[in-house]
Amino acid sequence: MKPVRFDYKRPATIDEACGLLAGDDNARILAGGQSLIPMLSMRLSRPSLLIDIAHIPELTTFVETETHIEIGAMVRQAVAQKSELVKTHIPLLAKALGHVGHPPTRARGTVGGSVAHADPSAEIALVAATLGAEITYRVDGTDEIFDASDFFIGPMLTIAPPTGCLTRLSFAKAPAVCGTGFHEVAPRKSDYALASAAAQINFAAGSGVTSIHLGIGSVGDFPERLDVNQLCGTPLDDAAIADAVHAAMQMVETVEDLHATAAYRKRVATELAIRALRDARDEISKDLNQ
Amino acid sequence: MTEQKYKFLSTPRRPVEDRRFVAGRGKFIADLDRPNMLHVAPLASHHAAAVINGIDASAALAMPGVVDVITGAELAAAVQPLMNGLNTPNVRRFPLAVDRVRYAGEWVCAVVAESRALAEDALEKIIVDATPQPFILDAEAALLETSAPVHPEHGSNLLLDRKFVWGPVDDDFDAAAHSLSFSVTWGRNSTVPIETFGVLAEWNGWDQMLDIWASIQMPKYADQIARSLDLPGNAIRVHYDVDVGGSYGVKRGIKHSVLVGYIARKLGCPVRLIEDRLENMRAGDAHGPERKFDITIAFDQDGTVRSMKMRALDNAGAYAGRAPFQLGKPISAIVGPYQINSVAYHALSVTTNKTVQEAVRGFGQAPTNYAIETAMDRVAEYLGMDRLALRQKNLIRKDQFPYLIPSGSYYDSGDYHAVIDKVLAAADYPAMLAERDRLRDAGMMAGIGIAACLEPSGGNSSFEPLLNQSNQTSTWMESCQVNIDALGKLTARIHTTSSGQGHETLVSTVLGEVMQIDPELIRITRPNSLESLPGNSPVGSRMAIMLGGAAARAGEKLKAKIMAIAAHRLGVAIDQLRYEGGDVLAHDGRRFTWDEMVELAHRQYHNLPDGMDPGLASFDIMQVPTGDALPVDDKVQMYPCYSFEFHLLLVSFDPIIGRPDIHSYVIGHDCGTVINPAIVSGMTYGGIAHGIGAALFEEFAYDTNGQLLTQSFLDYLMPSSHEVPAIQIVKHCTPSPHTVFGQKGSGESGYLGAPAAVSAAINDAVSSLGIHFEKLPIRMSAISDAIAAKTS
Amino acid sequence: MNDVTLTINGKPVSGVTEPRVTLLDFLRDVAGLKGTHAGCEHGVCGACTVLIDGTAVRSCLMLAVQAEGEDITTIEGIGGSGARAGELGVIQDAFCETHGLQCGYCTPGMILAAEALLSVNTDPTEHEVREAISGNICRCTGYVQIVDAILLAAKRLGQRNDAVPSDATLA
Amino acid sequence: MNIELNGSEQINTSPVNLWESVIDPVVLQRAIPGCISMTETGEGQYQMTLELKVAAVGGSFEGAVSLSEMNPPHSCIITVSGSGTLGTGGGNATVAITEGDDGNALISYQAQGEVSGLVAGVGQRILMGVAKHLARQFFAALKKEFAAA
Repeated sequence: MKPVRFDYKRPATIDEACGLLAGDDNARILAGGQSLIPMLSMRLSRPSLLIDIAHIPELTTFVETETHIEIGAMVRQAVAQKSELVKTHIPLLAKALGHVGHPPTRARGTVGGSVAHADPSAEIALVAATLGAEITYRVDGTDEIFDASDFFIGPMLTIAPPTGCLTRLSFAKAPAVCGTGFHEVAPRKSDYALASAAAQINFAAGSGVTSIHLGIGSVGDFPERLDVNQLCGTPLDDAAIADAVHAAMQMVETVEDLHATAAYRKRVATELAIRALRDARDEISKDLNQ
Repeated sequence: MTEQKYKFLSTPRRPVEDRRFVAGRGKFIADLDRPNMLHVAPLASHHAAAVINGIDASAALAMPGVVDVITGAELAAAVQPLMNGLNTPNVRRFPLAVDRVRYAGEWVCAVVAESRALAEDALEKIIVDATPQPFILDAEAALLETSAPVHPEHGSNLLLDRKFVWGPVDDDFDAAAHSLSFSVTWGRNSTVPIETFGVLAEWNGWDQMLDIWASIQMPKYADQIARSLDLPGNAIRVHYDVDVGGSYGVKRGIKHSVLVGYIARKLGCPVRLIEDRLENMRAGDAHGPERKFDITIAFDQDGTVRSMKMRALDNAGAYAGRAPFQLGKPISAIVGPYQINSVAYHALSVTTNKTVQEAVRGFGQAPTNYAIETAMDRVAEYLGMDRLALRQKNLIRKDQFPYLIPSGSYYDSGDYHAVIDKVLAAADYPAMLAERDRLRDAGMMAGIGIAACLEPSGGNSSFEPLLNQSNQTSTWMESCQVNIDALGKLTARIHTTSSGQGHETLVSTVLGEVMQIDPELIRITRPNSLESLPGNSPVGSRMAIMLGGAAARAGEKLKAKIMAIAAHRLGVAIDQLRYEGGDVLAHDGRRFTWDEMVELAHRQYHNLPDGMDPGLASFDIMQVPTGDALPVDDKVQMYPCYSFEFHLLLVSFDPIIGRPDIHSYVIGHDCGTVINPAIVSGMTYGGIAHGIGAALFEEFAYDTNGQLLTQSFLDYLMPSSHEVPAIQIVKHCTPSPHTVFGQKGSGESGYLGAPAAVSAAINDAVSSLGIHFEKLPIRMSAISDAIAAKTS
Repeated sequence: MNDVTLTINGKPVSGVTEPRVTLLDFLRDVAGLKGTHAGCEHGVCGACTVLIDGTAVRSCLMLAVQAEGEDITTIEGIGGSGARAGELGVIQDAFCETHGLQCGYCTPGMILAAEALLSVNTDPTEHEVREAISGNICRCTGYVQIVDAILLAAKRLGQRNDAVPSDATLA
Repeated sequence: MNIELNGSEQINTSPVNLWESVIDPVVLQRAIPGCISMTETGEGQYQMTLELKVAAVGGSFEGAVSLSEMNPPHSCIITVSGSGTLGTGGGNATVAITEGDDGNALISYQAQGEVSGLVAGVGQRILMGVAKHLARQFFAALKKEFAAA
């Protein structure tokens, strides 16, 4: 299990990385490598050039703006997991990060790499899609921004430009009062999930629930956002949540493999989505009661 | 609970091997480099079955760093086929496919190159012209006359078809008030050590010697390599001082070794093949049993089980090997720990286009225990009787030992009821039941699993002559050599590799006990096969009994010599002497010290008794206790010792998610006298972890095209620290009357009952819905789907 | 071929390697440190675990060229070496004490995972220990005696902390 | 692993034009994802070389394509078989071309294939999704042929 031969470059800037990418149509970006390197070892992936972006300083930073938190593509998952900015302003991502792989892979795996790799069960991709995070790619010296909600189109497939380099993810700051829920199910704790669900309910004093974000992952070819906004303005009781999720799940197509039937994935995704929404609701209730 | 009659045995002692392993200083096969060593990578067949029309390796051979490409045709012309256990001469097997491939992943040819990476580069350049053929994956289908034989020359897919009737089965069925039938299937899994198999061979033409280092746990390994390579036995030198990174039965590697041995001879270079994980999974030929059981069981209204009919159909994979014998070992405990008067057993093994089986922990006993324990649960369910009470009623009682079972083996000793009582007390069984009910009230599915079973140990491989009459094996000896050097220190030699069993600790502890010397001061070496006495490697839970036995007996022989020297020196009769901590004391208070004795034996021949050889060395080649005879009338004493284990666990799961969570796990374990408590406990914990894997996660699953779907650890799921709970072991000791210290085997403990127990717990949890899970592993998806089907 | 210079167990190591060579293979074949083991080579089993700046990572999921300039600890860097060979670190000693191993193949990775945990959490719960080693598959032990070993090591390190604070993380 | 793909696509050209294109190796080479050569070896027989790349996954593939049961311009069966670094694959597709109300061609296909070797053993989780993606790419390229015209 040894990779094919390839070249390796360590650019110092994003534009240098993009230049290398444009110069070889069989080049690939290497971020944390926790998904790519096993594929190299199995020779499923056969690049001619790997561009290691780990040493581009601006890719490893967090930027806080008034409305958003921007996470550099090379920020390690373990770093993001410990980040106070993430805990405070992207609580859903903070919850999800604990489910990504296990400690040694989180130490090397990156937030951007996970999104670019677009595994159907990736937790970070699910949160990004659920919250409609902005995904920025540098292409030909300019930034192109994609909405994570429609960025993923298949297993390991995205609409990212082939010569682009993912530079950062931008998440809108969660409001002061909001609730989140994240659930996933896997045979073993660190396996690819068989179903996962993420939910965030935003709340504003005076106007109540302002928006509800719900997404499911691992059950189809990519993470999918579910529309349950009809729940805004309702008391969010268990029955209403269940009805809304069941309705939203109706059109979802799920896949089958050795580990789970398509019916299982659908049933469990539905249940996890309900639980995630309930968790989010209960968090708000708790906040409001404090 | 062991009696404190030993100084070193049964006391907490650090295993001596651990020091080098915690420092990363083990000597594993991949750690060995030889100058100018070449590397081998095999090419895997994509097809489940195909005829090979031709292999074009020219592009591969033209690559820099590529030394050779070996094909099956070349190899078959130069080596003998690998040995079969049964008389199936037309099921021929070579390390590389010859003319046709019989499973996806089978090695078609092998590249030899200056590095493993270069060899893999070259594999991609080899063009195999192959015509796909019909293939068969299911064992029942393979039995049909219309099915395509995996080996056309053999004429059918049948490797073994033996019917045994032990006792008055028909009469017992007639007399019984009830009978019921069911089927269960043990999914194809294996022990999957974290170290893959590896072998390094080096030929020295001047010495005419093939040196082999390998990651093996294999009886008669050197003999088989020599036979296949047509070399004299003493031209093969297998180095036993290789640490093996886990085996639990599967590290056999004959095919790898014959291939590498052939290449090493052909090229005159050291050659190494270390399987990568993909090769290990699909073509390491180390899959375990895949077995369907059809059981009919006869019983009375009061729960007395009278008789059992068992049909066991095993899917051996593409070649025969020793796999069919895994249907033979369970004959030694075919009634489990129960008083079942008669048994009919139909053992069937077939070839299919799947990866080849190898010996796996328990050698077929764990699947059989799963079938028997499922039967006990089904009977209890049928009668509306408590599962525990049913077992307690049928268990062999303490006063019945030695107990002769219908298939001809005597169980040596045991107190099954006492072990169960201890477990129930330790687990607080009533509280466990209450917790199950509480979980159920809270909306969870919850169940308690129990399993009682035996670990036959230390045996003679009598399943070989039983299933193959041309095989006349009636010994599986083990041996040990001991020497006291001229400075008075003791060194013992053992003649096998180790894969975590702690043989060095075993032998030093036993010898320390016998010689009354601190085991820390005893050195154990593992020489090569040419410097070794006969042995059969650590299989079948035999080393405590056989290697421990041989070491003890070698020590006793040394002591006898010491006593004779002392008697001569002190001028008193031996019975007037007492051995004490290495010194010999006469009844009159005179002391002949260890140092004096060493000096005398090594330097003062004139002071030795007449005719006595100088030096202080001994050896012992030990015969299997009780294993003296060949089978008669389809019956045989197969194992001298029977360890007992009783599992009790509580499981719960969410009815929608279906992911089993093991709350508490208690096992009662009686393996007689324990030599090293930490080693025995470790084996048991590890066996339970294996069993949890077999019950819930692990399977070599194939798609309908014969492709192995679980080639990586992303799909072949082994329990992590999250899936194995804290486990409580409740110890009991019923010594065996047949062994030197009363010890029995423990290397397979835990694994033999855990799959049955975990399955039982899940089935208990869903029993109110009328669901029976009849195949292992029971995946969470299957649990949830079954519940949904019943409740929607 | 690329030049790689990194620090292994406190000593600078340089080597020439193809970019395709993993850190695992570099450590074993170029640096000659055989205590880091290949188990699955695809990042699941944890046998190849090493520390980078004290954090557990999988050396099969890194290329050697990526490790340029990094500070790596392998099992050979734990416990005594050279003239001090044979001296066990606290965690190693605890593994021997509870027999938290059998075949010894996963053991170096397991000990390094424990090392990484105890360097940041001196008093872990059993659950935290299980989480820390959840990426390290052991087929021999069922983990029970491994968990015991790490909890024992934590206790002993705590005691050492009280006595000789500066020496506490040497393990 | 078995793969089944069914679907239909509308192409902005006449059925006859479309038919000519799908049996034209030059067009096929442009439309088949990763196809770097397509040579005719006989009537309706082609030798094909692919350098397949789907996201991080890539591999080379040498295969034979044959067209049979030709019923121009209505239907045919396309059979593919071959192997490469990722494994061995094969299958066939029944392709039917009909005329829509607007005079444009409607192509429908029913394909089944099987994949063996490495990807079958380690890639089952994503194989079906990737196959769908490749089919989408093929038809997108085919449509582009006629959009440009």
